[in-house]
Amino acid sequence: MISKVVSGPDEAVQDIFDQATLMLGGFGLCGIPENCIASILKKGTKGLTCISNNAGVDDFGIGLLLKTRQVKKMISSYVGENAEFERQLLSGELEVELIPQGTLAERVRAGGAGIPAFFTPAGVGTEVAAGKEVREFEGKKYLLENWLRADFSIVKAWKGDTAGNLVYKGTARNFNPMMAAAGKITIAEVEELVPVGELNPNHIHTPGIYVQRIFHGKNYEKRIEQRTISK
Amino acid sequence: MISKVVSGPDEAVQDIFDQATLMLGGFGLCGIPENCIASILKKGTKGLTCISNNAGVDDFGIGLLLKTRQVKKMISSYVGENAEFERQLLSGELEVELIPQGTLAERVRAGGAGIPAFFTPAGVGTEVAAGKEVREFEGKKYLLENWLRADFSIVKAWKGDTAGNLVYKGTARNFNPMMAAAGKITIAEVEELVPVGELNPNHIHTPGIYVQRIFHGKNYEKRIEQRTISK
Amino acid sequence: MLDKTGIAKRIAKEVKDGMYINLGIGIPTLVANYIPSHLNVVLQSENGLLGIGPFPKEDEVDPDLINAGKQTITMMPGSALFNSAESFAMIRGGHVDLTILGAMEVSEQGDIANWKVPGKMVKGMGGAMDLVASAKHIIVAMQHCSKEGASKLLKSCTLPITGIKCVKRIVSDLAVLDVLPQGGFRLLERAPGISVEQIKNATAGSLLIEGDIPEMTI
Amino acid sequence: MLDKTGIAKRIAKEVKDGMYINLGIGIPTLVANYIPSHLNVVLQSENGLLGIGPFPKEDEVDPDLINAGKQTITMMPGSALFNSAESFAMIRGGHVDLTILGAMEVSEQGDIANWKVPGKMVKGMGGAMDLVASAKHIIVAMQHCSKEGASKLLKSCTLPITGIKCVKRIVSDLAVLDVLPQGGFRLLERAPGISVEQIKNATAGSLLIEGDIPEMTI
Repeated sequence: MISKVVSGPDEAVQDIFDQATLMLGGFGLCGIPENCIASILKKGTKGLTCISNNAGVDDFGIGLLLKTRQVKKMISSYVGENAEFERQLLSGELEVELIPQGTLAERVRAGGAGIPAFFTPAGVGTEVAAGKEVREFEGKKYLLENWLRADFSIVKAWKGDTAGNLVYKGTARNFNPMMAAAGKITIAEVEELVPVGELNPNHIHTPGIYVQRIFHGKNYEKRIEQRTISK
Repeated sequence: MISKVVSGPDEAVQDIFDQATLMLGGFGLCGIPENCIASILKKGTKGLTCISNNAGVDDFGIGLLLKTRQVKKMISSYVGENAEFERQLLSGELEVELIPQGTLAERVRAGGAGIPAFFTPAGVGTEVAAGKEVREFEGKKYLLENWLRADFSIVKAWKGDTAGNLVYKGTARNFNPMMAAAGKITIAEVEELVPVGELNPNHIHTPGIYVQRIFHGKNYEKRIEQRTISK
Repeated sequence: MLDKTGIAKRIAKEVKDGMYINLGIGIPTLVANYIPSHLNVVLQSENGLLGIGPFPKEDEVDPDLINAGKQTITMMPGSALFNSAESFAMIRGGHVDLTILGAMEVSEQGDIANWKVPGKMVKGMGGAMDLVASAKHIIVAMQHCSKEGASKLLKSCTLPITGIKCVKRIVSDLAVLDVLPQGGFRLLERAPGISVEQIKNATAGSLLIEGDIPEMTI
Repeated sequence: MLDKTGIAKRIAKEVKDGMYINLGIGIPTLVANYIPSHLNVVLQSENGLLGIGPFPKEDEVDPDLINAGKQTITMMPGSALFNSAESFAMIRGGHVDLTILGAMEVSEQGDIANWKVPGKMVKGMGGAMDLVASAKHIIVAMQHCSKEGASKLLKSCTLPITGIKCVKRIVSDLAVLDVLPQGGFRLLERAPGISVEQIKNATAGSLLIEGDIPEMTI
């Protein structure tokens, strides 16, 4: 199979342009593409629309890109834990679109799966329903929601092979697989990059067809937001 | 976790009633629930609506239930390779609804995922579109398709644990995972039944939440339709 | 009057063997501590896990294993991991038996408000709208009144709502109540030391009181 | 005039390095045999596999590993297995680069008919409608005319169609043609020994012939 390996995050993100729409995998700080975020920060790309369940914290994750004002708009389900985010939002510097988490996951999944719209019950009767078609099926009301797609999807996996097949670990999987499928260009950073044939075909979470570039990521901090311990 | 283990296929299918809608996993004869089909045959349940990608062959798979006239209606994407099927269809004894394979897979997935309808391009402009809403998104036409759900879903997996978690093998996965999620009652037959904790949580294809009954299947014939060999 | 632990303990009595349960942040999370150990239940974390275990010991902490509140966790034997689309497929598809979550207001129609206070920073609804729109059975853990003494069980919600006609049962610091299919709260149990009169005064929505209302046992 | 092998060989020249390809049953399946070995391509099987390998040796046969034609197969290194919903998500989402399939008729608008003949037993469309409605690039392998000599490249299809405006290129036993965006067939290459006149006579739909039409090389 053709090799999709690039040298590292700088090469992987080199053609991300100003005003691009990006999807970034992760839930909180778990399973986020740390290496690519650092390279986008260094590159200084501006006016980004970021689709990501959360917006990081002040000094980590997408929060780093917020601090440098590289993000024009966030599309997320929950954006707490970020003071700079709050400041930019209140001052009108940053646009935010809040989407129910399941609807966000499904809209991204629909984007990758070629389904332009689907009905979901989440948000019926709430402000989320504003302007959306409502239809009843079997006595229950549903909203019509559209797919989400991106110029670039940036995902983080545990293991990957040179053909782009990916395996995630624990709950670091979260939004990564759907986002991998919904990007025009999908970039995967992995903790361990192996030759084709080393991953069990039955264990693969993201088939390589969805991935255009892959590299071995380095120096993962994997910061923990809520370190909770039992005695 | 609660044990979902039943003694075998007879117990698993005992409450399948006449006129029930069943989903049966498998593609061709690959990954079909052989044990449960045998028990339904023995039990003699009548008037079944079977949702399955194919209809088996004359003397194997769903073909066995067709021969005994237990099936009222087939909902499938491809029903060749079955002479008795053809006879019943032409004589009007059997109803058949043909659905594009991807639409079938997605309708079943939607049934399990609580999505009552979605748009897909398959079948636009063809007889499949008859009576269906057509809508244009970004310059392309799509059909609105509804979810499919079943009274009972019957799936076949390679390994399963007592909590109902399932792992499939090879291309025997096919429709099984979506069907497992779309049944009011889901019955899983597995080649190897293990205690909880033995399956790697990261390798599970069907989480146990979808499965109500599981048993260790026996004497799998795994008949091959097209045995092709390279020299 | 029940404290948070009391509310959690009372809700734990609603749990039945074999249930798959989604617990919201706050009091609902505490419920896990009081589920009788002879019951086999599976806790779902909407970020992609069935089978939440106890918090890890210091040397078990894994940054790749967190719950929806972003806390480090462990997995029970028999757990399954999956992606966020699958997780909400489970929720939306009605596979989760019980959802327990907090609320700022509940209306007598079963509407719930728990995600947004106008004028305050909006953090987002996370998975709450999906959960309330989809769950087969929703129990709300809440304070009956605000700190100023205003009822939070209302004729209709004053805050932006999270979902309509979804709450089935409420366990507050004062009482256990059901939301009736035709609308209205039905009083089922009093908190220890709380009178029916006190509950009446604390409930702005219509309240159905039939026969003797027992004091709850925890 | 090309035989089936010839058509397959000519189509194999359309394959580019790195492509993900879905091959239909019949002539399209033969194409796999003629893809130059220096090209890295991945073959998709819509029943749930990326990376179809050669047919198995006698002792490698695995009934749990078949292609969409229900033939026993093997997997290439780097393969991935998935379910049918994921497989058609790939197809519908435009991730498969090239789809090669057979046809009974193609219209000058690019409509294709290949699943049903009225009066004959209807076996079903399988994945064909999904493939033709979704594929980025579709090449059709077909006979230019019926056994009776009637053209199968028509103004409009007479058989029930599988999909509309989807065919981009046709490789027949007589010629290579493109379907023009505005409608009509454009002749690109002649089969060895076939004249432009013969192709004209065999094509009922409107045919654009510009300049010299080269004979194809295989």
